[in-house]
Amino acid sequence: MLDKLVNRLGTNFVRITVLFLVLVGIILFFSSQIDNYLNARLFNRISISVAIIALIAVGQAMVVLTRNIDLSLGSIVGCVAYFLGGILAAHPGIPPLLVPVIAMLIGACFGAINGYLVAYLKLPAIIVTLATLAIFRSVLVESSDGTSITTASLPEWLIEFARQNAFVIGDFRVRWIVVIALLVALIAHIYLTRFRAGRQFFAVGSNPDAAEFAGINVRRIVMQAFLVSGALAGLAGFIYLARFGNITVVAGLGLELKSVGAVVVGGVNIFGGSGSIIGVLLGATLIDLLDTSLVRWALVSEFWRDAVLGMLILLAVAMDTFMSRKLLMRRNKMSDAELDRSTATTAVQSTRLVADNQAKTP
Amino acid sequence: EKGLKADMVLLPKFLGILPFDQANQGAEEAHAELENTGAFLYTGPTPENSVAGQIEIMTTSASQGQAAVMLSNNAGDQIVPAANAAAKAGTKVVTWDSPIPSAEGEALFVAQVDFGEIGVVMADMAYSILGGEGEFATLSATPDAANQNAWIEAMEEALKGEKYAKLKHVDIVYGDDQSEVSYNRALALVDKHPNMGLIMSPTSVGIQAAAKAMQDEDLCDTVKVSGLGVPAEMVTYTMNGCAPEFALWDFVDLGYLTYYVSYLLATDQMKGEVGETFDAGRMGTFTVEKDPTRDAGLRVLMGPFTVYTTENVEAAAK
Amino acid sequence: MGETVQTPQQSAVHEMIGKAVLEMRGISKAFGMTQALDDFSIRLQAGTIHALVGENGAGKSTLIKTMTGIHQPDSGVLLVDGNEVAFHTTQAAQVLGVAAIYQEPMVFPDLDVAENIFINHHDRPAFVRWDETYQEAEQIVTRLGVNLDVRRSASGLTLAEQQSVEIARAISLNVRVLIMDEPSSSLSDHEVKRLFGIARALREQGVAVLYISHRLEEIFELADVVTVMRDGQHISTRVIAEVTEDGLVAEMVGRDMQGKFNRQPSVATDHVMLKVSNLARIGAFRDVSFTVQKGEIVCFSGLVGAGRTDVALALFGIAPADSGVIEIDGKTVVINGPQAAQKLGIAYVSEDRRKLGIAMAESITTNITLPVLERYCNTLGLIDKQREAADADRFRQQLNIKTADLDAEVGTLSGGNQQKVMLAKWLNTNPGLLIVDEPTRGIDIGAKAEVHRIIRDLAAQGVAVILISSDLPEVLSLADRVLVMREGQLVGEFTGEQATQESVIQMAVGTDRQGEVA
Amino acid sequence: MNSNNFSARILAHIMSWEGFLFTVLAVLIVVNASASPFFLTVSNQINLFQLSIEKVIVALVMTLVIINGEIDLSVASIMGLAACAFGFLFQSGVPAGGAVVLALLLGGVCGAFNAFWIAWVGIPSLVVTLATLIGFRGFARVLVEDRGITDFPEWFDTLGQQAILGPIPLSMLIFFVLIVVCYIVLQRSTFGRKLYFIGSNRDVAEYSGVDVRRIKGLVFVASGFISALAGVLFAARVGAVRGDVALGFELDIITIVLLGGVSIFGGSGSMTGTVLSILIVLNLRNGMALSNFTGHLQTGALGILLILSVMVPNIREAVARLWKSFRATPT
Ligand SMILES: Nc1ncnc2c1ncn2[C@@H]1O[C@H](COP(=O)(O)OP(=O)(O)OP(=O)(O)O)[C@@H](O)[C@H]1O
Ligand SMILES: Nc1ncnc2c1ncn2[C@@H]1O[C@H](COP(=O)(O)OP(=O)(O)OP(=O)(O)O)[C@@H](O)[C@H]1O
Ligand SMILES: [Mg+2]
Ligand SMILES: [Mg+2]
Repeated sequence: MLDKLVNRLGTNFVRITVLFLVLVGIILFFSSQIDNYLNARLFNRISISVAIIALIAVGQAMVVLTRNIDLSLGSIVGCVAYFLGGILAAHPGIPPLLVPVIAMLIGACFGAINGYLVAYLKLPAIIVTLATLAIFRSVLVESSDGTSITTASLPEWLIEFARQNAFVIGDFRVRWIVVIALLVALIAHIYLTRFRAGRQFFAVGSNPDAAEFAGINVRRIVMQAFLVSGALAGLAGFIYLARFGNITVVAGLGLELKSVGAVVVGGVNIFGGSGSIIGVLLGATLIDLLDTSLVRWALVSEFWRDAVLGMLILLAVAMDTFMSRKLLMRRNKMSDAELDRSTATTAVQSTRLVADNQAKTP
Repeated sequence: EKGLKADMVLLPKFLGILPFDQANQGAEEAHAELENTGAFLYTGPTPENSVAGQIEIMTTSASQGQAAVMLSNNAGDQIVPAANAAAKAGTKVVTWDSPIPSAEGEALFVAQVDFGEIGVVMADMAYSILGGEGEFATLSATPDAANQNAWIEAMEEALKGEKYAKLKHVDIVYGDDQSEVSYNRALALVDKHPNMGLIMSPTSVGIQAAAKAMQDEDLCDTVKVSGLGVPAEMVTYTMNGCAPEFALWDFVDLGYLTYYVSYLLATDQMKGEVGETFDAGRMGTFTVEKDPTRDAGLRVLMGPFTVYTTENVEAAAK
Repeated sequence: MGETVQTPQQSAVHEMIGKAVLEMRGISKAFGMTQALDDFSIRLQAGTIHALVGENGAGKSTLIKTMTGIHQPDSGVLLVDGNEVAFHTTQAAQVLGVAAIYQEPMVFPDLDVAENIFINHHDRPAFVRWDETYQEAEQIVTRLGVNLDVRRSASGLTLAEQQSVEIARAISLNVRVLIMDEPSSSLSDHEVKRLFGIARALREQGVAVLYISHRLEEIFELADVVTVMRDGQHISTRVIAEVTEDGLVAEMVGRDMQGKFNRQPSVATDHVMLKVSNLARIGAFRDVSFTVQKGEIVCFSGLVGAGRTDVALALFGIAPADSGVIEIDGKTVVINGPQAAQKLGIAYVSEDRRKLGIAMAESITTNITLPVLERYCNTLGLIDKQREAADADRFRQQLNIKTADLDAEVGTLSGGNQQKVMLAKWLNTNPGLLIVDEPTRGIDIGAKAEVHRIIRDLAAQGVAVILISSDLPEVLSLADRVLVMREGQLVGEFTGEQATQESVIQMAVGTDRQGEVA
Repeated sequence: MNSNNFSARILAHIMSWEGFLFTVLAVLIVVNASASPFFLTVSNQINLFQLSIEKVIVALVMTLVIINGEIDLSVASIMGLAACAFGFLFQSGVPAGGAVVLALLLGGVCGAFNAFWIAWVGIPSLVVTLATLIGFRGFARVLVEDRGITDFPEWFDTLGQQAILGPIPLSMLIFFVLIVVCYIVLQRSTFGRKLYFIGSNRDVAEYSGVDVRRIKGLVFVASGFISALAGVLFAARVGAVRGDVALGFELDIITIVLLGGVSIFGGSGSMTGTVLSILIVLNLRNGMALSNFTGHLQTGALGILLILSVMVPNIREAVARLWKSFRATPT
């Protein structure tokens, strides 16, 4: 029975269920530890603070699926938030609906730079984005010469927007920010699961050479991935600006690693080819939930938080790995050794194939 | 005496936040006023690389033979070897805003206000906002921020006083001087301490983020925000009652005074000894004294302290 | 001998079959020093199966990669329907109906079989309807006659299964030119028969098929026209009727080969090297018992997926057995990993060269010395590169590995030469028990003969050899004993003399499946 | 023709990765020397190393890790943890010498912890070390909380700050020794050879009887241990520890290694490359600092350099094409 179900719904389903269980487990645990923990307020808090990281994580996921990585996201968010703030301070008159579009465009430009270098010049993504992480940030600092955007200088509607609810059910308040994030995630999810172009993201990540041989336009796909992640980072930058109002040049620092964290905890294979947006959302939520709950947990002092957080993330990933392996084995009726064999093989193969590509390029 | 030559470096904790930028303005002003024929350089590390960066700049300044380095120390005592080396190389190290805890290698410290006094002022603001009674928590920068730690300590010292008996300081959390972290920490505090009536944040980033958070969550009438902030950033929240009172000194003046002292030291017009008095342009005369807030070290006390409320904040924000 | 030899018969062929769908004129392609293709010309006609033969490294794979836009030729022209074209991407080729199945199977391990087939079908709607996809995939797979769960993910498919997926992908596109680079190399006999069925069907539909193989008997069974190439040059193109096997071989190797597959007397001693009793691993094989003597060559025959490799992997400790007893030289041993196996003098030459055999990005020399590195340490415990080089060179001559430079990456060698490097690597361990899994998969007659010679020599030196092969002629010419596996069990045993193609296949397939074979 | 070939060979040489790095380095040194009178002074040359000595020491082991086909994002956190552990132990009465030893051991343990999840459980190293990046830093925080620990014994600070051999301080000496050790291990030892093979195809290595887990494990333990050493050296150099010791160093370290031409996918790269790139980074930073370009300008410049370096193959191709066409056109 279970086997049938698993078989029908596939690996991702397994991963997601496992993650979901872990998440529920954590919530239950903390509600036993912290009084009046499990209530609408928790939902409101988490939903809002996840919104931004979720957007970025979705973009990151698209990139990771194609067996690349985008470490420059944090800097992109910072740049967009800052420049957008500057633009709005200068021209408060810009029609509100246009602003997020502008934000996404700016973001997409940054993404395009990464995309061009990775997809067309065939440079390894991790190196390119490690570099642009630094470059974009320095562009920001130099162009800002140290001054920061202040709430006062921003149009009223923007500040208001950050706190407007799309709808309210009882104590559950759903902000527009959250709706936007969910919409984006939904679109990404449908695109990746239901459109051939989306499926090709998986193909490219799963085996780039095969994708090339099968006549898939690998370059276009990779370029798309970076454009999307850039644009989403831009959107995140817009929300960041609206939400925090005062933007210094350190804005968005470290978001890149957070997003990678959400993506891997969300069960996306870091070697590309497998994963799901739902998983990513759960991953982002899980990390954020842990972080905020630990602050509230009386037992661990402020200073213990990161130590615990790190270990919990590791445990979450480990549990995910274990359980999905076991379930997978039941699904393919493989023995442990065999599974190791096939999984290990594919993982290594993936890296090797890319390495080969590198070798072949010149 | 004006017009002497002394290359000087203004070294903030890191580039990119308003207060340091204001300090730079003040220094520029003094630089022009003193007709220093030497070069004046405003340079700092990146926030994510602050400590190593400050050490590096201190060291290179020494090898460049800079006459003086004006340091807002973010590296605690880790800067000491570099500072000592600089001093040996004949570079005067003058700290401002945040001193070298052990005072080693430091000529003197230009204190914006008396750190003990800051503690009292924060306690007082809490007292008046909470109406003399209630719980409040602190949202600080990073656990390593030397002067935030000193001020919080001073505040807790002050809180021992009779007057504040009914004030309860329930928690300290750290927002790492980043908007989003501070914002989320502030909300977490609200959830963690249902009876808390005030968030005290002795850092410009933290206080602003906390105020924004309370505003966004419509909590302003139950949880107030106070601490140390820049008027330009806080004016909205003071006017709408989220942050009725907060305090700060004038960073432009701080930069100005620091430059003056450093210039005088660098051009040997001043030795930097206890009791020595000097005249700092538009800001009047100051005296070098032993720093009571540290075991060792000299300081020049700037003061005064401005507490901003609805009355004066708008004017200051201009 | 650069250009086509125009015999009257051949032009007759063209009349008979009509104009070329795809034609190459004077194509040249070089990789650094090696001239892979040298002024090569070929015409593929609709409704013809055109065979391409040549030694390892002749340039066959390179040729088809230039046909499908993976490599761009340095010079020469490519025509489709008589119009000149240039493929800069594989899509470009696909749009014009040129598709290929490559020598190394290329599947997407993370996608399920159905998606692997349909991943790039532009004629289908952009929106994926899953049930439809699975149904159509089912149809295609059944048309191929392989039994594959189309919902199963492609990771963990055997080479053969991967191959089937690729074929399915190719034929599911409406191709006009289908190129198959050694498709049969990882298939076992009755699967090859199915493949032929498909190829013939396509021919009826007027598809031009280019078929590359090292198994000449296949060529004669299937092809209409055969082109021979050597060192990247075109040697001849003839109607199959006019060529003889020996003629082809002579043209391929540029000399005529004597005495290929004739049996040699067994050199088996009666000293039992390996004794296996009731070996079993859940999900792979059960109660496997057999012995191998020093100097004996025991062949494992059976269909792909029968479990032969798994038995080998159990003996080599990669995927140890759950139960059963293994005795080496009469001593019961536990083999829990490759190191343990090596200590016992067991060597395993994998069937999966690219994934498990040799590291493509590393040099030939280092690959050969890897398993016994410690042997090359000098007194300081550092590697003595001279000694390494010397040994590598020895193997280059012994196995005549075609390469200018032993420090070159193995990946730049042709398939066959890669195979030889892998063999060299394991011979370098001087094993007492050598397990070779599909050792001649995808290597040419000359090389094959050499490999066989090497195996015989080893046996003669008293090495016990287990040979897993899906190539029956090979089995029959080498085996002292043939063990047949089916669905994870040993179902029968022949002595080398008794064994015949028919009897072995019968047993491998099992009575229930006889229908399919005939 | 002949001359063409010759110049072509020169060109090819310059256009190889090491060649590229070497050229850049040469240019840098010349520019720096001419730009600042202080550059070539011994004290500055020492500073140039001292200022980032801990990073470059770790970069050496990171080279092994990445060639092995893995990555270790937790190095900076281990540096921090080791430094804080040292400070904590020292403060709680353990003699400095003993504290150092314990701190180093702790580093090894951290490495082993990473190794366990990566080599035995089989979770990708990027994921594991991302988690321990947070976790280990967290434990550092637990140890020192919001305190800054200082007043270490004289000898300890001296070791970190004074020269012990001519003008050369201990940490630099360690650095030079480590270069030699790592070079031999990587280029000449069986361990290094296996490292490369695991990096380029783990399965092949395993099928060839290489004990992949053991070697991966060892590499991470080494990485942990050396990181700890670097952390303690940092504490000695700055004579104080805090919770944020070495915060964020990991990216700089990885940047250095990648700039050195080590393939992020493992299996290729060399010690020479890493050393060259170390020298480049140090000279670039120092040169820019002397000309008062600090902060983001430095990291930005490094970023650009990093991209350029991976473009070497493309550049080479382009140049070669130009060359061809140039020779094709009859003059
Ligand atoms: N990517 C490459 N880089 C360098 N040399 C290559 C590359 N691909 C092929 N070669 C060389 O080109 C020649 C032809 O190789 P190719 O693979 O076409 O031979 P083949 O006829 O397919 O041999 P086999 O029958 O073993 O597959 C060989 O000498 C090979 O070393
Ligand atoms: N390289 C591999 N990766 C993953 N699974 C494999 C691999 N090889 C074999 N298997 C699994 O083991 C089962 C038995 O296949 P095995 O290879 O042992 O049979 P075989 O008789 O050796 O066939 P072949 O001709 O492919 O060697 C297969 O159904 C497959 O699921
Ligand atoms: Mg080939
Ligand atoms: Mg097999």
